[in-house]
Amino acid sequence: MNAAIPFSAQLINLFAAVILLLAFAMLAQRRMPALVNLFALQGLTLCLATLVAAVTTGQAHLYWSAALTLVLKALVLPWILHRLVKKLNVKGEVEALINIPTTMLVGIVLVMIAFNVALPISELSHTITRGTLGIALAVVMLAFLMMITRQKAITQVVGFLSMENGLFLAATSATYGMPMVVELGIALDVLVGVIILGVFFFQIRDQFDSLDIRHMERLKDN
Amino acid sequence: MPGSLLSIDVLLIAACAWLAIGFLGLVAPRDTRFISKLLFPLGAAVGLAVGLVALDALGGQAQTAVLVIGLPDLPFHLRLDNLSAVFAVLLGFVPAGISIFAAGYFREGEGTAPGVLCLEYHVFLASMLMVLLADDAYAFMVAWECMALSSYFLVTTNHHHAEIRRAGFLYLLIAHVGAIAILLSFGVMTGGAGDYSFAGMRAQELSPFWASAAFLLALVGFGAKAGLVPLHVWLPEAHPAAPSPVSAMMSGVMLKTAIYGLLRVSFDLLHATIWWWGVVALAVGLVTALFGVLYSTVQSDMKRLLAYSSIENIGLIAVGIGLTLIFHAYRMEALAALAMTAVLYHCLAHSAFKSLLFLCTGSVLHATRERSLGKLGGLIHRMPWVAWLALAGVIASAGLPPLSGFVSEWLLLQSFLFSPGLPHPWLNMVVPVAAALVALVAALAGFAMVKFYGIIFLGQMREPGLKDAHDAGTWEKVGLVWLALITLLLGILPSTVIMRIDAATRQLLGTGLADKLQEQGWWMLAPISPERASYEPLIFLVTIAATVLFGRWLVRHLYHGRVRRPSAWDCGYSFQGPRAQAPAEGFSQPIRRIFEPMFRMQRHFPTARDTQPYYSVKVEDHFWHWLYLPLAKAAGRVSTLIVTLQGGRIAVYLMYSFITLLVLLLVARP
Amino acid sequence: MDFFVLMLVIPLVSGALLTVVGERDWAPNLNVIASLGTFAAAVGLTVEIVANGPRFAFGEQFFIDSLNVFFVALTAFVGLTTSIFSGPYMRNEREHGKLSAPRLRLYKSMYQLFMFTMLAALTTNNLGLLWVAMEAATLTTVLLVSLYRTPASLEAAWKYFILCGVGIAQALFGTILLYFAAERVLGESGNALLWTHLIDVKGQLEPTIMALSFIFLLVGYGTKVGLAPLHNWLPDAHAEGPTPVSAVLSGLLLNVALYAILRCKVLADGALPSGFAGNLMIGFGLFTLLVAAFFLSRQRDVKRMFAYSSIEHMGLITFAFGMGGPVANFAGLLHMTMHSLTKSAIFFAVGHATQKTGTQLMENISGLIKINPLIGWGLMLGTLAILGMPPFGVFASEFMILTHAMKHFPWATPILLLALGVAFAAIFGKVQPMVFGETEARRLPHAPAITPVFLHLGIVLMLGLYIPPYLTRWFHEAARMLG
Amino acid sequence: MISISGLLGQAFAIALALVLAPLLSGWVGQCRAWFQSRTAPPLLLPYYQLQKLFHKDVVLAHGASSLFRSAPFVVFGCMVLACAIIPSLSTDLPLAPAADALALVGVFGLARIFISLAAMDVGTSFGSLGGRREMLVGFLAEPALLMVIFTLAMIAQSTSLPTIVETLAHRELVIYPSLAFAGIAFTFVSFAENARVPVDNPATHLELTMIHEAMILEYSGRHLALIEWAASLKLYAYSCLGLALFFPWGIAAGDNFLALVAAIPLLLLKLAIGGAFLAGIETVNAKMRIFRAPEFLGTAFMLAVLGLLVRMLLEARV
Repeated sequence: MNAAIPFSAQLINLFAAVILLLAFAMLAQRRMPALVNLFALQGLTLCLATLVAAVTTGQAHLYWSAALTLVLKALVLPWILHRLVKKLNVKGEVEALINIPTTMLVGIVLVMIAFNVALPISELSHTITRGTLGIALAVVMLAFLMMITRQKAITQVVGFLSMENGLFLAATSATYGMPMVVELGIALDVLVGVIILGVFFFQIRDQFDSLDIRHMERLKDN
Repeated sequence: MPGSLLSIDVLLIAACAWLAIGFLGLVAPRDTRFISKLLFPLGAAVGLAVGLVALDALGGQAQTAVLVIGLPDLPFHLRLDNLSAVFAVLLGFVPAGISIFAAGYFREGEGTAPGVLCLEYHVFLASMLMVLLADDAYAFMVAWECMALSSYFLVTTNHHHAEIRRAGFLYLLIAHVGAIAILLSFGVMTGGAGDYSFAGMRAQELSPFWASAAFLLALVGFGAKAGLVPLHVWLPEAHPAAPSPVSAMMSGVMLKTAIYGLLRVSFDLLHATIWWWGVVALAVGLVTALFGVLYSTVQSDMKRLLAYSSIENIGLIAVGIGLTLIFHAYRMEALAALAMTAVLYHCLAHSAFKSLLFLCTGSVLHATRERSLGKLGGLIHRMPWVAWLALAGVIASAGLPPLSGFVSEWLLLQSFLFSPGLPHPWLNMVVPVAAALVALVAALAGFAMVKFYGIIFLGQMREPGLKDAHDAGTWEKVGLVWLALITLLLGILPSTVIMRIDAATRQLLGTGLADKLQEQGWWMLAPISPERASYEPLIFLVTIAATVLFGRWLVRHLYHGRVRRPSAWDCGYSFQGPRAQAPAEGFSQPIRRIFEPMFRMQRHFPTARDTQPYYSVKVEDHFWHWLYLPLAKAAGRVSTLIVTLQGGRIAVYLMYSFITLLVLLLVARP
Repeated sequence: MDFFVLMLVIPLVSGALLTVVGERDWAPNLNVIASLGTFAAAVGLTVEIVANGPRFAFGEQFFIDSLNVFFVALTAFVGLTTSIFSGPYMRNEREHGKLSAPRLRLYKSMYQLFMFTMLAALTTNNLGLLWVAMEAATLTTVLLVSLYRTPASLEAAWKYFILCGVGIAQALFGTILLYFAAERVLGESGNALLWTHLIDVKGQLEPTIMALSFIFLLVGYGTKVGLAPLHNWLPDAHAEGPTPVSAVLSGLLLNVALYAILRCKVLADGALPSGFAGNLMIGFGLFTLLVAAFFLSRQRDVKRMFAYSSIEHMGLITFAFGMGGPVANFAGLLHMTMHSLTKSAIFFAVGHATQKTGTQLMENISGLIKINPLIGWGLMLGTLAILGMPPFGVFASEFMILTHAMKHFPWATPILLLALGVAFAAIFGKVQPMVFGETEARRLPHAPAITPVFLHLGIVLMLGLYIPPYLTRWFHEAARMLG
Repeated sequence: MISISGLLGQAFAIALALVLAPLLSGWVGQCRAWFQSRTAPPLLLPYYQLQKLFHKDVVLAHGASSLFRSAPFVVFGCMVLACAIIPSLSTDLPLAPAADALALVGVFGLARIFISLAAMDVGTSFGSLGGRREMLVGFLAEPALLMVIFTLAMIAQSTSLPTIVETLAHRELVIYPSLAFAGIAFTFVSFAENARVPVDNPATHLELTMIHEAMILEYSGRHLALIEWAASLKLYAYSCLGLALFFPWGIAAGDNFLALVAAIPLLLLKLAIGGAFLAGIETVNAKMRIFRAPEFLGTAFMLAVLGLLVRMLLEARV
């Protein structure tokens, strides 16, 4: 990044880069609790990025969304997930369908694609944080990849949530946040969703006595 | 017609009346007496009215009407012109007889409740009438499919038998495919103008390519309903499956609506300008006719035999249409009129005598609970009425004078005969061969009919149970007599009839036979001139009858009428039973032998070691193995391929949507 | 009080109420009454809109025009009939020991909430809220699908949740991009997601962004519509959930998702005059149609088969809207109506049938017409209707779609006809032996509710022969709005 | 227009047919005997037989139905009509327009159907066997005959027999190759139709070979008489048809009384020659297996169609 960009923008870009890095880390991470921690960290970084954006633009509702992010993504959800992990004790290894190095390679390709796709848009962006849209898209795609490659129900959920992070990043960085009511709605949905999922996990374990989604391949046509 | 009420309105009212009668059936669905003794006769009366009104409308101006119902921008257009009138006459008079018969037939409701049956039956009638009246694509399709649906439900009346369900499914499937083809053909005929009323299609001037496409699609669509090879497979399954009045209705009347549609499309909407259409129709017709008659000779189930013979007759009609198309394309209007008259006449004739025959099988079925020829025989002693009335149908169906079948075949052959001088050398060679095949088909039809009649009604009873067979009831007799009467009248008053239906020919071709026939007396049929060709069935009949009676009287008078009745000569074998007679399979064995390659046979010959030696032969349809089974296989393969999409793995599912997204992101550009 | 507010409040409150009161004998009636109230309110609203044009509510957050008011009426109506149907159905399930009282309570409250979310999704003016409502609808239905708590139902619910969740996430990204594009025109003001504002400036929206955004929206909401190859959740969810849920999923949820796509398509068309959106939808539609048709022939579970038939019809409708233009849009709207009415009717009949025979495997079902002629005929007629047999209304819309395709996209007609033919052979060949043939009957503790089936079929039949002029005007207006 | 002389001529033609037909079969029988150097039966044998049969009682099997009893009369009636419309002496036949050449084929078909049905009626194994074989022969012979008639009809541009005969009889001599084909085909057909060697043998009751005899096995008394008479009428009709179509000279045109009188001896002469020819063929041929019959008739059919094609291609402009 050249010096032409103001400091705040550099900060936001930095945070965005960190989020991307964390996404890669999650992709590589095997152990469940560590995965949750990484997710929490990602949420925290996201919150910081939002905060910086709020400070620089001085928009009130960005503060709100920063707070929301902090509470939800960095505290509540990780807490719930940790409890689930403990209760269901799925600390054990999470082995991927595709081995980790390949996944990483694919991830890098995805990042390149994401940047290319986002390029024309960032050109148009008049916000101080034009680059981040590509990063957000990349994060979304990496999360997607993670959901595809992992086999434990919880990992899929974590991937799903980190996808939400990516979306949130896009919202805050590229457009300085959606209207408040929308953000509240989204947050609510995410929260409810996770709670429902929590209930789900127990049911699934009762039925399949494991959270391995490979048990859930009975419904098919061929 | 009273000036205030147009014929088309009356016909509409009639259709509604049929519907109303049908729904009345639901009032007391289990009350057989109310339904059979009141509703069906009422339906017959309506049918009679339809026939009379249509007869009256013949030769008049075309009448049109537009209903409120239909699509918002395409309400039902209706039109009653001479073509539809001719078929409406058929649709009026023949069902009248069938309904009367049905009044006696549906005693204890078979399978579905009689009320429901009554509803289906009358909806069937009404929708056929609407098919004839429809004047836009939507109305036509609705009526057409209603017809298919109601007849499907009628076919599956006894749905407890798996093979009947199978037959019904096959029927509805092929009917639906045909309907799709018809719809496409309409779409082509609008020529992109988007006007789906027939008037709009008439106005279109299509390029030869598109016109031909439309014609071929129509040929496929209507051929599927009429039973043209190779789309005939449903017919020999469905017609036997249905209760006999329904079989009669389908064979006698419904097939004709397909012919009507073909005529409507090719002559009225497409103006029939391209000669090779005729060749196609001719070829298909010949194949169908030959195929149908050959298979009808080898059947051992009486209703299947009749069904195949329907295929044959439809083939002959198609041949006639083909000739008409050829002549019309070459502007030989007189010959075209001759062929067209043959077509229309054969429609009338066939609907009468085939319904008659199917109803007779119905009576036999009721009397004996037996459909297979191998278990019948000698019924003329127990059911003389049915037997003698069936004889009329048989003679007509064999295309012999002086009954109706011969007239149309005579006209058809005449139009072949005067066809030389076609500008196309190939055609000139094709035509005589076609004529020869038609002659062969006619003769084979005689074979099939002798088999049908001889084995059911003549000889000794093959089963002891036949002893207590009873003749048809009064209602049934009335229905049979009515149809036999139509057959006879069509046979002996050809020129009177042709004078009436000539209006349709005139409408389609611009010229007809009427003025020629005017010159001679009503008893003489001489389409060109008495010197060229003439046929006077009445005198024909009178001469033979006179000779018979006079000869009989003379013999009695000069000699004596003494009769001694011992039992038949048994060649010295005292234990010769009814089984010594040739069964159905045996009777048609020469045909199977001569035309071996035409059949797909599985035979079992008894060997010396068999503890219970038996002989059996099963004749199958080639087209199953040539066309239908391969199609089914192919579809199966494709599905096997496609269902792998639903493998049950959530990761794979996610990958699908991910890849979709990526592809769109990379490829899709505004 | 305002009809609109009533319409939203009644399901919300009654949902909460049903949660607290628990499973009493009168709870089902309350469910029905609530749905009835909602329907009444919806009718009132419809009349009002038809009388004096579009209106806003809650500031500009909600907006009802002739397009969505028609969906609202349809949704409320099917919601009502389904609640009527589900009364005896659920009682029977309980008798058979498949469901316990708390489950029934959950079912009813979730049902009402589901109605609320869908009505909200239909009426909101804010594309963000639309997304929120859609996600909420997913969450409620996930619980409904997993109601039986059997392994199969859990698996189905899980797949449903994950696939639709991810899909919806894509939609959110699309919404963000849309907002991003709109903000540059409408400025920082919070109404950059309000459809009424967007529609005015749709011409000025940045094409490249709009293209990207529409792709994301299509993939996202398309997952919920069930467009192949994003459809995989649909058959599982339909087959494993309780039948009333299958009915509302097929009859309503898919429509709502499609509605969301339509709203976005209008904007995309404004920004990208090249028919970009339309072509995408045509492609998806045809592909879906074809794939679903070939899936049909391999089904053994009756609800699963009809789920695929829903996919097929969604493909057809998407294709119709993809073609665009007043006629095609009209046909598409008509077909949506016909499909949701017919398909829910079919699911009602199927529900009773499966309860009577105690299985969903088609080879084990036969002779329905003997067990209960009404159910048998209902299933038979419904099937024929959904297969596009005249005189039922589905044929009317298919006729319009086909003819319009023949005129403007002749190359597509063979594909359409092939798919329709294959579907016919597959479905009818399987339904016929279920309805006909012999069987041993089985008494149900509670008499089934047949009225909804024939009510729906009656309407469909009527619309096939005669579409009342005011309905026509209404459809035309909506079609024009879709451009 | 129908004239008195026309009616007289018609009546006379019928009467002549009734009288001459048995004589013709008798003559053929005699010729056969001579050719096979046997002592010939009396020429009038058929008359004696008819007389005898008419006197005898009818022995009717139990299984016999009313159709069985009426069939002989119908067949007889058909044959009388056939003889009535075939111009043997004069072309001025008031009945001729009632049935043209196509209808003539129809008449024969009608008779065939009735006789076969009657054969199946009693329900013995022989009866149905005969009926089946008769129909087998019929469905091959009928189209062949039709094709022959087609060829001639195309030459004459008409299917009404008088017109055909007039055109063929009173034209300047032109060679029609198609006529040769048609003639041979017609000869084949008439052998088959009249139950003659090589297709059938009227003089035997071997179940393997017989066709016509198998059908009428159950008949007796007047019925048998009528059938025999009808058979000989059929032979007569075919002979006259052949003569009229291929050797039409000498047949009186219009109501010309002198010509009519002159035609009688000529007809007798032609019939005598024709009968002798028939007997000759029967003598030099052997009865063929029943399944060779289709090939035989198939050949006839092919020849007839060939004749038609030749007519179409070579003589279309003649």
